[in-house]
Amino acid sequence: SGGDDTASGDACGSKIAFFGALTGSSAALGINEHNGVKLAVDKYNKENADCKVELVPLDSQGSPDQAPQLAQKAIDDTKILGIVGPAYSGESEAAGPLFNEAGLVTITPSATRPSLAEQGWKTFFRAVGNDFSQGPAAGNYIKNVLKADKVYVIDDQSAYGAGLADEVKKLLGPAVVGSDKVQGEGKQVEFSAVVTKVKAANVKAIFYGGYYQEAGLIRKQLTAAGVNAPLVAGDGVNDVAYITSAGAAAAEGTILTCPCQPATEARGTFAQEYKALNGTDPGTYSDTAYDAANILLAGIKAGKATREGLLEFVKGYSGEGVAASYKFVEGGELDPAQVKVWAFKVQGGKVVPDQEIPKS
Amino acid sequence: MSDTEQTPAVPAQAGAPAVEAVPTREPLLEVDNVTLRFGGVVALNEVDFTLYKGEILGLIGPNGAGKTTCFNAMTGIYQPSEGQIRFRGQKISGKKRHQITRMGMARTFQNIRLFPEMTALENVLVGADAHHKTSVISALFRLPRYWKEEREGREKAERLLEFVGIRKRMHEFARNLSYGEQRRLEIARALATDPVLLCLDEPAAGFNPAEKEELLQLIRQIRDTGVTVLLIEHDMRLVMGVTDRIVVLEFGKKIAEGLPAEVRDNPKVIAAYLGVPDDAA
Amino acid sequence: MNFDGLFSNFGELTTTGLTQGAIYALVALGYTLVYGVLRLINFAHSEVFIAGAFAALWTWNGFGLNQDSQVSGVGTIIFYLLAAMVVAAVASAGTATVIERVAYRPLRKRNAPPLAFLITAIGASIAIAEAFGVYTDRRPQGAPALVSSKPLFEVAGVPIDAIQLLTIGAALVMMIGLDMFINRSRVGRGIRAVAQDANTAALMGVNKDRIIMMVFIAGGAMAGVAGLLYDVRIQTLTYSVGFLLGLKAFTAAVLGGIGNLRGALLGGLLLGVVENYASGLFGSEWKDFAAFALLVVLLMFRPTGLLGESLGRARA
Amino acid sequence: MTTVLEKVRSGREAAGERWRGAPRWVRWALLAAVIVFFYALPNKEFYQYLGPIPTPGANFTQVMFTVSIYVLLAVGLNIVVGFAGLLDLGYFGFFAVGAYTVAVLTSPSSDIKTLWPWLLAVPVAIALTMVSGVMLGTPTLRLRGDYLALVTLGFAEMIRIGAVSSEFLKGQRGFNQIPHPPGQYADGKPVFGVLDARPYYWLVLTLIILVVIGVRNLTHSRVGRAWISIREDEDAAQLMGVPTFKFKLWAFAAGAAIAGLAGALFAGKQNFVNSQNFELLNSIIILAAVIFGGSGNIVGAIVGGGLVAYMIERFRGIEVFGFELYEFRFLFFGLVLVIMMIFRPEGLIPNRRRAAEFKDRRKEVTVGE
Amino acid sequence: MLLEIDDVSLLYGRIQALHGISLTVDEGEIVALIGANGAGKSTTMRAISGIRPVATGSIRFDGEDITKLRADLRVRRGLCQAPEGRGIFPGMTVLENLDMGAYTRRDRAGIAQDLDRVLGLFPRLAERRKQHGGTLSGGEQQMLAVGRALMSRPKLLLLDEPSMGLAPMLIQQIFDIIVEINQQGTTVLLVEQNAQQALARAHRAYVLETGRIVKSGTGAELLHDPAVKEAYLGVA
Ligand SMILES: Nc1ncnc2c1ncn2[C@@H]1O[C@H](COP(=O)(O)OP(=O)(O)OP(=O)(O)O)[C@@H](O)[C@H]1O
Ligand SMILES: Nc1ncnc2c1ncn2[C@@H]1O[C@H](COP(=O)(O)OP(=O)(O)OP(=O)(O)O)[C@@H](O)[C@H]1O
Ligand SMILES: CC(C)C[C@H](N)C(=O)O
Ligand SMILES: [Mg+2]
Ligand SMILES: [Mg+2]
Repeated sequence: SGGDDTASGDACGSKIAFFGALTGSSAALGINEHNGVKLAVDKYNKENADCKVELVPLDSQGSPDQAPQLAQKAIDDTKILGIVGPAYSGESEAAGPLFNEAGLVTITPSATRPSLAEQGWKTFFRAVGNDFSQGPAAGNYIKNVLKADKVYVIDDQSAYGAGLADEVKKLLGPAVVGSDKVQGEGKQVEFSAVVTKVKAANVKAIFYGGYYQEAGLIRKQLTAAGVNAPLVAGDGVNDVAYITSAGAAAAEGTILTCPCQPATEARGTFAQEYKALNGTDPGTYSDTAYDAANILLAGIKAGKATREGLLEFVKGYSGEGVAASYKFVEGGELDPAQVKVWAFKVQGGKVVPDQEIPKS
Repeated sequence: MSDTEQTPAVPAQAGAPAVEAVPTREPLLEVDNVTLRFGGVVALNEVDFTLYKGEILGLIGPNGAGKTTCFNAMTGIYQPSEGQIRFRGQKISGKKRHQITRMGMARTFQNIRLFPEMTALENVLVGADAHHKTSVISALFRLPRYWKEEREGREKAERLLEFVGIRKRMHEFARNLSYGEQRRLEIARALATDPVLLCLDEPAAGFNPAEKEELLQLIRQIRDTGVTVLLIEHDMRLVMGVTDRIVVLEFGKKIAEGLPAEVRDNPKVIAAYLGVPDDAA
Repeated sequence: MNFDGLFSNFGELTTTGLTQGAIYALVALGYTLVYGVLRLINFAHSEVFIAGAFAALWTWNGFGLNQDSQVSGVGTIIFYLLAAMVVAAVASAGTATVIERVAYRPLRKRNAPPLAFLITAIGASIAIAEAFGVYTDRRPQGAPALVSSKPLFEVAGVPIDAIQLLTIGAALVMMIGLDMFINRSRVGRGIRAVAQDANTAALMGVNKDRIIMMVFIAGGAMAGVAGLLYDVRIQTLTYSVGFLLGLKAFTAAVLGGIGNLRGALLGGLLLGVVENYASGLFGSEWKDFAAFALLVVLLMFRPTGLLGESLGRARA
Repeated sequence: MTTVLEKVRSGREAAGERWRGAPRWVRWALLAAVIVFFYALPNKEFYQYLGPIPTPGANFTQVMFTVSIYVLLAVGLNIVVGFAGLLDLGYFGFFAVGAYTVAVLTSPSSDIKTLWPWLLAVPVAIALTMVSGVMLGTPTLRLRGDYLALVTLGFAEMIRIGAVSSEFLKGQRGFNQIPHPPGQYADGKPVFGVLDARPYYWLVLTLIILVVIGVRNLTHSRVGRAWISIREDEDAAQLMGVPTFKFKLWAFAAGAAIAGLAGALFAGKQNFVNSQNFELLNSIIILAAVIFGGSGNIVGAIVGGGLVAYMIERFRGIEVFGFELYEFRFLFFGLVLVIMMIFRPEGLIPNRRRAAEFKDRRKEVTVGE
Repeated sequence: MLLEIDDVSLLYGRIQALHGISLTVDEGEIVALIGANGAGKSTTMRAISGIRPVATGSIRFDGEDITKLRADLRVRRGLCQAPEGRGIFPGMTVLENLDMGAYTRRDRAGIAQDLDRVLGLFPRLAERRKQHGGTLSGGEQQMLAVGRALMSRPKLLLLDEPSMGLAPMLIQQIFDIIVEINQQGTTVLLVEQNAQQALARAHRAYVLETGRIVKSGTGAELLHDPAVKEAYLGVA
């Protein structure tokens, strides 16, 4: 059958899915993205009232072991032509082979583990930079801005957290005086063993690779134990939910990075429209998710009514989004010229943009 | 009832009074200077006796004299602190309990210990399995050995249940049997392991005199099939009536050994154990 | 293996371990008591603990405290602590009693086989934990920093703070109290009698149901206090923490010799300390591994725990 | 209420009697019908007529696969807990060993890069789980009762933490691209692919039938009698010549092998194995399933395993008053366990021994209580 | 009447163990209950002390209907049993076991006095006072069970086969003790296989057969009853 490009009517009633955590311990980030996708689909359906596209939310709880089952569910539903997600690196690793085997195209707006693009999956596309850019940037910030010469690195052993922490360690070299691992996904809430070790190490900064809930609790327990060195963490912690988890006082001063620009900086009226639909300001990756969805929708609009057709469309896509200009290079990576990394800071109970970190 | 009538009638093979036969008979179990301590308590103190093939030996003594402990040492539940126990010429110590059973020693318990949720038949089958060799593999694939041994075991079990007189109850769960039936079942189960030596720990406890009489007959029959019997019992009528020889323990020490009549008239035994002669009560 | 990580932090690892162990010990007492009397691994005891921990937290919320509140003044702090302790102990004891009434007593009345108890215990545990999970949206709840973690003094170069003192002190006091209660008092003797032979105990005039209730109440109250101490120390509570903590506490009880109150304390402290040493030596992700490895190894050499069983049936 | 219960109970007992009393061919015919039913079940042409049975929130065929894996596990655990009376709270650990063995040997993410085909890895997985069963059993089977329970639980946790934290086992990241079982249709499409779950289910179902026949053979033999005697009174069993240690090890190894097989099947279907597949809760769910169904009874274990797994999945996709019931699934699961055990402490389909015992015991409550 | 049992039946599941038995025990008496294995003697004792519920009939003690009273409350009313199978608390020492006998008593001085008396009666127990009950020999446990029952100073003492497993000399002694405490004012209901001894000392006795009372009379009467002689005394 193949990609039947001509009969545009065929694509009507198709579905796209969002694959990511809507519940669970790192849901806040998934919800940011889902809301972005919702906005894209909403706008599309308003403009194409005669040929609507349905959005299927697939809640992975951010957990790799749920992912294959959920991917299977998406694959079973033949109406689903493309997927925004998987949002997290761990679930991407688990589900990627299935999507690849089924030929179902995925554009992740946020999964940043570099190796995802090196698996040879024909269906993998990434709409943001990866941790080869974020990790060194975070390391440089610690070295050059915070000027910390003794750093403790903690990670949550996840595909994302461990990978990011490794990049940071690589950059900081001997400045890393100790490291430890915790469990993510809300499995651990008591960190006294780590805290004891960090406290004894007497460091100038702490880097955490992982997601916001654990980061918050670690920060809180560090502060309670009298450790005041600042915490630096990546995009997985970059949400106000971190502040809720740590408590405002403990969270103050935390540095958060992201291989993305602040969502409020997005072009055009994105921020207003987003707020009008969802009632909240856009958060980390709301904009990239919106863009990723629009790429799929553009394909459907162009009459791609099959999975093969849409996959080909995405592969050859190039165009403007609200967060960046999109063009995918080898392995499905975003064109490196488009990648930006920003640092944010927790200030007065809010996450505020701090500065764009220059690429090294 | 007098034991002078009993004793000569008993030894089936030898045909001579037990005591005289001792040197010529084959020793089956040798308890050799066994001492067993529990912390400060000396439960067995240099106990020394021999059990010969084909006899019924009584083991008596006051409460806490160490009789049950002696059984436990023989069957591998306790290890003697000093001394040796030899069964059919081999040392017991270091042997696993099931190995001892397979060597031909079987026992019953002072407090009945059946498999309550198995039927009477199954209880006996477990005993019969002691000498079976059906492996997991042959059971899994029902190889010929499985069929052969299942049939064999079944026949043997029914025969033994018949022998102790509870064949009619064979499909009943052990725990539903009456006290007396349970004691019988214990004996059948022990016999199913094809013992050379059967050790009975107070088999008549809680029996009334009529039932004790039946038990006495049963023990004799068992002996007549060639099984040696070691019997712990406080009921003197039974002990005197059935045993060929008696060993008396007190405070873990052997204080007397001999023919029932001798033991009964031994002043030490009377002082330590019997008190006034039985019928004076 | 990071020997430096172990030796350079030896003091801190020890104090953290003891503190953690004290909480294990308090929870372990409940397991040990119930196990001793009913021969039942009361899986739901971890939820008894959780109930106390939430009760303490909500008490503070009731006083208008949240995780960002600053509390000062020794008197005020003591008041908050005591109030929460009473509420937590009552809530936990109440939860324990309800569990016994709803999940165990009906089975006892029907002479159910032991495995049935284990399954209702597991069922009750899952249901209660999930109820808390649903109620709290499965989100961690923050507690105010009531007791300061500033070092009060140093012992051999190791700083000791008020939380550590409070936790270890409370565990010791409660454990000694319970030990005296069980071994000296008449009710205590009744508890031990029911533990060993419930029918005969009834023949001696012991009211079995009342004794069982007492056991659940005593174990529950200890767990409630443990819950409060947990809040004070960790300042964060999630519905699901009971499971692992309960498992560790039960492990502690078994390490010490189940049914043995002093064993529970010893086992708890030992477990806490070993865990923390392992975290220094191998990394904290191996902490729980070390805890269970300790259990397996120890039971191989001492099949009835460090101090042996006591409340329960001696295996004669 | 009690009268209704009594009626249900006596009805069920009557059914049991009738089953035992029925002529052989009737029993065989019924059994065959049941088996055919279960082979037909995952076909949409069939299950769409089954009313509320298909799960609304998940692909029914996928659910049936999960259910079948649980049934297999329950059958295996039943040997250990139900027959030999060894309380094993860490049974899922063996499932993990099976799944990981397959993963390590076949997955491209594995460090050793052997990239074996699935089928070749299966016997190795089973052998390795048996070995790990023996390794766990050798030091611990000397422990009795609840100590054993805790040690097995601890051991399963150690396996899990090892999986989470060791580099070699890839932790939460796991192994992906585990190959499917072999086989092709005439047109070259693989039989076991991602698009159709039925072949996996049929495979497991067939294996369940074989395993059940094997387990039945074992329990009706010297081996099974040894297991039960150990359960009833271990000391007495030893003194009756039962090498208890050896048979306990066999029980452990047999149970482990079945779990290993289940793990290997799971890995082949799921293509992905990570440390989260082996949460402790799973061990507990399986144990609950066995006891809930009726420990010591193969049919009971099958029914228990099936119902428990199905029950949990059934909650998916149902909304009541705007609440997604799936969110409450474990809450309900817990409550159901409590309630069921109170009303049927001996399990849904108890074994003959337990049933008889319980019938007797039920009325013997103590005075005044 | 201290104890009055009226038409009591009792079931073990499907098995009916007692079929409407009636018996009485007067203040100050020794009453013996004899019968074959499985006749229902122990079952009767269990019904009286309340560890098994009766199906029909009533039990009155000291003027009060106790049919539905909890077992432990019966002990408080002055009814104590040394159970069949001894029921020793295995993990408690001999002394603690004896203390349990006095669980419902509060008079410290009296308890201490009774303890001395029991240890005097059974010197073997005095020797083993710190040993755990579970490690005693069968006979020693039996002494402990009887001693423990004595510690509660009951109005009515129920003894289920107190001589089981005892050495001949001690059997003698046990019966002497029973007579002695009876003379000091304790009423005794006694189950025995050792019917000869029991009947010789009992004021009155009942014969139980398959859950029914088939005979009753004074001890001496039954001792010389030919049928009883044949069935239970083993004298042809
Ligand atoms: N585990 C133990 N620890 C301490 N003492 C023990 C232990 N087992 C037995 N004893 C003591 O050893 C002695 C011998 O006990 P044993 O059971 O062998 O006596 P017995 O001769 O069988 O007496 P009975 O006729 O009363 O059954 C007793 O005094 C008992 O208290
Ligand atoms: N727990 C029980 N379950 C089922 N049946 C029982 C139980 N206990 C006793 N029985 C049955 O009840 C009947 C009476 O038993 P009981 O123990 O009262 O007899 P007994 O007169 O004390 O005999 P013994 O002299 O053996 O002690 C017997 O048939 C026995 O099989
Ligand atoms: C949503 C994001 C924080 C996800 C994260 N970058 C990951 O790779 O898993
Ligand atoms: Mg003895
Ligand atoms: Mg009796």
